[in-house]
Amino acid sequence: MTEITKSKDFGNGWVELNIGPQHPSTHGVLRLKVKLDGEIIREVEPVIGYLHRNAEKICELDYYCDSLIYFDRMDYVGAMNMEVGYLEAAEKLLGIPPPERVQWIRVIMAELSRIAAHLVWAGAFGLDLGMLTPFFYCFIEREKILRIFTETCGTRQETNYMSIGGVYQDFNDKIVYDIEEFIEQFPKKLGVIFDAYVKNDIFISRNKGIGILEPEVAIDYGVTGPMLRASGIDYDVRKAEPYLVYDKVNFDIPVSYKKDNLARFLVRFEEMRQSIKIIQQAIKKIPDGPYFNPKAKKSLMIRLRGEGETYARTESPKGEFGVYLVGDGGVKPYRVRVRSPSFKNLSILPVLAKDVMIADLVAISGTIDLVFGEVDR
Amino acid sequence: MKTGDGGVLTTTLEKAMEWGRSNSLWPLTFGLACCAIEMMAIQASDLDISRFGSEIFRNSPRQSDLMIVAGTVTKKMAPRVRRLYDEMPYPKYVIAMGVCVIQGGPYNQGYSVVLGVDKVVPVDVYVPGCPPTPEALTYGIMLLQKKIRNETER
Amino acid sequence: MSILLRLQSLFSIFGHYLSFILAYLFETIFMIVFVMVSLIAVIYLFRKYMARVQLRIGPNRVGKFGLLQLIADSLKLVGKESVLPRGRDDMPFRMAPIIIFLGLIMSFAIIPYGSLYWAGSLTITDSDVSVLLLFAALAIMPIGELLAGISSKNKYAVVGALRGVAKDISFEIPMMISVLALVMMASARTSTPLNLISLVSVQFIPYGIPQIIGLGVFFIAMVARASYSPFDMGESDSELVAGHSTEYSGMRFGMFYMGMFGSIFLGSMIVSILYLGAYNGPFSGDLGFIYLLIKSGILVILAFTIWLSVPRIRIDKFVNLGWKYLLPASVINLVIAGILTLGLGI
Amino acid sequence: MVEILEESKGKDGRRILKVAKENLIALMANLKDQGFDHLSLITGVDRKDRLEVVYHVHSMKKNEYIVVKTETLDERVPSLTSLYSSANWDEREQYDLMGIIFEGHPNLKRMFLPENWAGHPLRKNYDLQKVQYINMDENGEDYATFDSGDGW
Repeated sequence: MTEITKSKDFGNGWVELNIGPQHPSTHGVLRLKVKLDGEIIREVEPVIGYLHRNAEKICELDYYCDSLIYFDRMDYVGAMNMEVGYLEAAEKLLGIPPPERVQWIRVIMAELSRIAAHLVWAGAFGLDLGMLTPFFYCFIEREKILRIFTETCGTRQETNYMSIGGVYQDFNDKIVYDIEEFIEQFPKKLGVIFDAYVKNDIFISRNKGIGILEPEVAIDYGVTGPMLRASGIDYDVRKAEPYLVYDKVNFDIPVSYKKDNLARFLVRFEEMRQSIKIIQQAIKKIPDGPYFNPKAKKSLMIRLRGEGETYARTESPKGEFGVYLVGDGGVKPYRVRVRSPSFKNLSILPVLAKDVMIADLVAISGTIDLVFGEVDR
Repeated sequence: MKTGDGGVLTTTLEKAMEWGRSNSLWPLTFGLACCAIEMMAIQASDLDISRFGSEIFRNSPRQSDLMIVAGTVTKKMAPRVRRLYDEMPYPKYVIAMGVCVIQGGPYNQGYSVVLGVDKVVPVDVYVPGCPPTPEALTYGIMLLQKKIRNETER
Repeated sequence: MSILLRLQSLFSIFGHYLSFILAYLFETIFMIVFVMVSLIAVIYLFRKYMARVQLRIGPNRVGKFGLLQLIADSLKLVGKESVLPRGRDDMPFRMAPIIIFLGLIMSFAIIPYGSLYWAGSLTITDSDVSVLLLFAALAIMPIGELLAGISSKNKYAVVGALRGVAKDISFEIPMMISVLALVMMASARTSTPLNLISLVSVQFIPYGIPQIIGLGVFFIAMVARASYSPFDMGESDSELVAGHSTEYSGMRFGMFYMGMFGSIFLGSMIVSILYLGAYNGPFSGDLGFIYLLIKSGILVILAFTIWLSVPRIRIDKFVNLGWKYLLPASVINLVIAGILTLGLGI
Repeated sequence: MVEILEESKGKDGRRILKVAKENLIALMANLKDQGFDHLSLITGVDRKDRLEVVYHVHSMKKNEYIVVKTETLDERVPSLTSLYSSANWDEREQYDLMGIIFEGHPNLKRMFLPENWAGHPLRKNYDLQKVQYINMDENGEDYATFDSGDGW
């Protein structure tokens, strides 16, 4: 809608269409240059950078503890996972391991956040396909999670809850009770949303066999997360290289061998159920103890110095989230580099959306689960 | 009064039009970043914006009255924001949602963020917060309605 | 006696021609008001129903229970600037919304509304071939959509218009064949089977019961004609922004908006006339109009429920549906109608 | 066998191999044969006098991570697009923000910023005080300017 392009003569009757940056199904500010042959898409070229907020540069200008807020705003629907990702790298670099209790708290919060992120995706995916109602059911559940976040750290979405060596505020009984209440009723509500989708023949016909992603291609392009797992590879950083206390909880990695849109859909829904399983165990196992490392008191925070380099990878809702930190011995990081899963997952779109119809392009880009804060940074 | 010689009828008509305009602000589906998710949340069941008549999020700028600039406006996006604003028919209103849109927010020391969307389009209501809660945005929309209703008296 | 003829006899002191002109004028004004009022009711019903399904409240700040919401919307649309994009085809661009609205009003004018006890018959115009007239009037609206899409020089609009044409072609034929079966059945009982009133009067049992396949085909075709989800490929908002009406603003867009809701209301009325016995019902007598409203209201709610709960079907799948399933089904239905009429004499 | 200049361990316990940039392609091809099929990340680090390029390679089957480093003085590094498809966008991004020219890249255009944006922002000597603006021409393509111009 926003763009004017002069129609070019491609000689074969193709039309160039510009989808985005403002378009209802681009999930923010993706722009797709599409060459159309009637209804069929012959070529897609994603143009990104419309939300390039120079986070990597600003992180270099700020203290180690301050950089956290930019990570919150990368994958803004699953902010806790971003915080875990950054702190995994920063704590290793600064040599401040978090106490045991903090690790359990982080696991709970990250999994809650993962559920919230997947719920936003599930609702928006319905809107992409023209299904209005499940969006509202998803957001009702998400609001419940956000209420727990508000209780814990005062904000809803960009939580900024964790800090180096600890968390901002300890769990109290009320929060534990709220979380228990939430995970008790959530699986039933999730079932309702799930049924609304998969018991619909049109939904199945829109997704089955569409957007087939071969596992070799996926690895070659660096695709990770639910997209890779839907292609039949059980790669999950939580199992492959356990961080925090993920090795002490018992959960499965959902894998599908169907490789299509529907597989990605099912994998994400199963992931939500597994997250509930993790939280159920974690909320029982959470030990007593301090909620921050005394080496990282608030007054000492800006004097933390780091040297060397670390790379930490974590499993964000979108895939493998990596943070590469280089320190030069100063109080500010020398180089911060983020491996954002959405960026890599988006690079597969020209392969997936070749010779499909416009409606399928929307469905495929919906299952990629794009969040532009993370793609463009 | 804006209309000097309009008389009672014109004023009443204008009042009616203002009442209509303020109660049917159709926002543009236009999410840029984090705040867009909170903008979606005001549509959702908890804070149902349709109570105020802003039910229909139109996708085409030609049919919308209100642009909620939700999320950081980067320099690459700024010309597009301007074009979208130009494409909207008069009378049109803009709400700047979030500190990024108001003055650059946490990104204001960087190189690629516009320091305030008011450098690009005129803004009616500013809603601070990072991101503002949906309640705050609802309040912003109510303020805008109040502003529209008092347009003739200004 | 239809309203038109009654009006004409009222004005007969002005002479033959002038009285008809006046009668048509008053009829048009009456139709516009009627269509507007019923559309406001339908859209308000839709908003409230949608909110109910989605666990929301819906409009409640504008007037009591938000009853004035639609008044506010229409006042706003009237006051809005109507943008004429550069590069448009001027004439068709201005004509398209009017064509759609005219088509809507014309179709509403042909429908037999039954009677209300103090007002007598509510049928506006009556003709011996009103079935043909009705479907001719229904065929006008797609032309408006096509013109709108092609003339606004927007790629989304063009794709939307092309989808609309593909959609129209693939459901028109099954729709007409199922109507043919109806007329066939009616022709055994009445000498004017093409008249809607006599078509209704022969439905001692509603034709939806023997013609259950035809009812299904026709209802799907009517939902598709109104471009309602799951068949809203033409204006699919998540793919093509707003389809053929992308470039329209102000009251011109308002006409498209009304056309969209009007055609679903119209469609349900036609379905309830052809298949559900329209204004017939127990103790109907002089209250037939109410029965018609109730029947079509139920169908409208059904269409809304479908809209809110299913995703959009892909255009090629819909064309497949039209040619591979609806067309054979309607032919089978025709055969059934033949057997029923000739063999069993129902 | 490829000559490795230096082998060390990072703070996170990952193996770091340092290699001359002439040998980079050979080493990476070697690693790919050994099962390192997933090029996870390409990072450019501005060491003021030289540019360092860091590759994180991962093997899905063996679940092993290896960090490969190389250095360049003239901003030029061979491109890995012939080995890994994921290098395509990563290298474009690093070219955009860091100014590293990947030789042999099929489509080395800027990823986030317009083509004529002056400077590469993640360099240490990038001047943040110099404000640049972006405008859009009528084809929908962007161009950067130093004066604010119309629309701003």
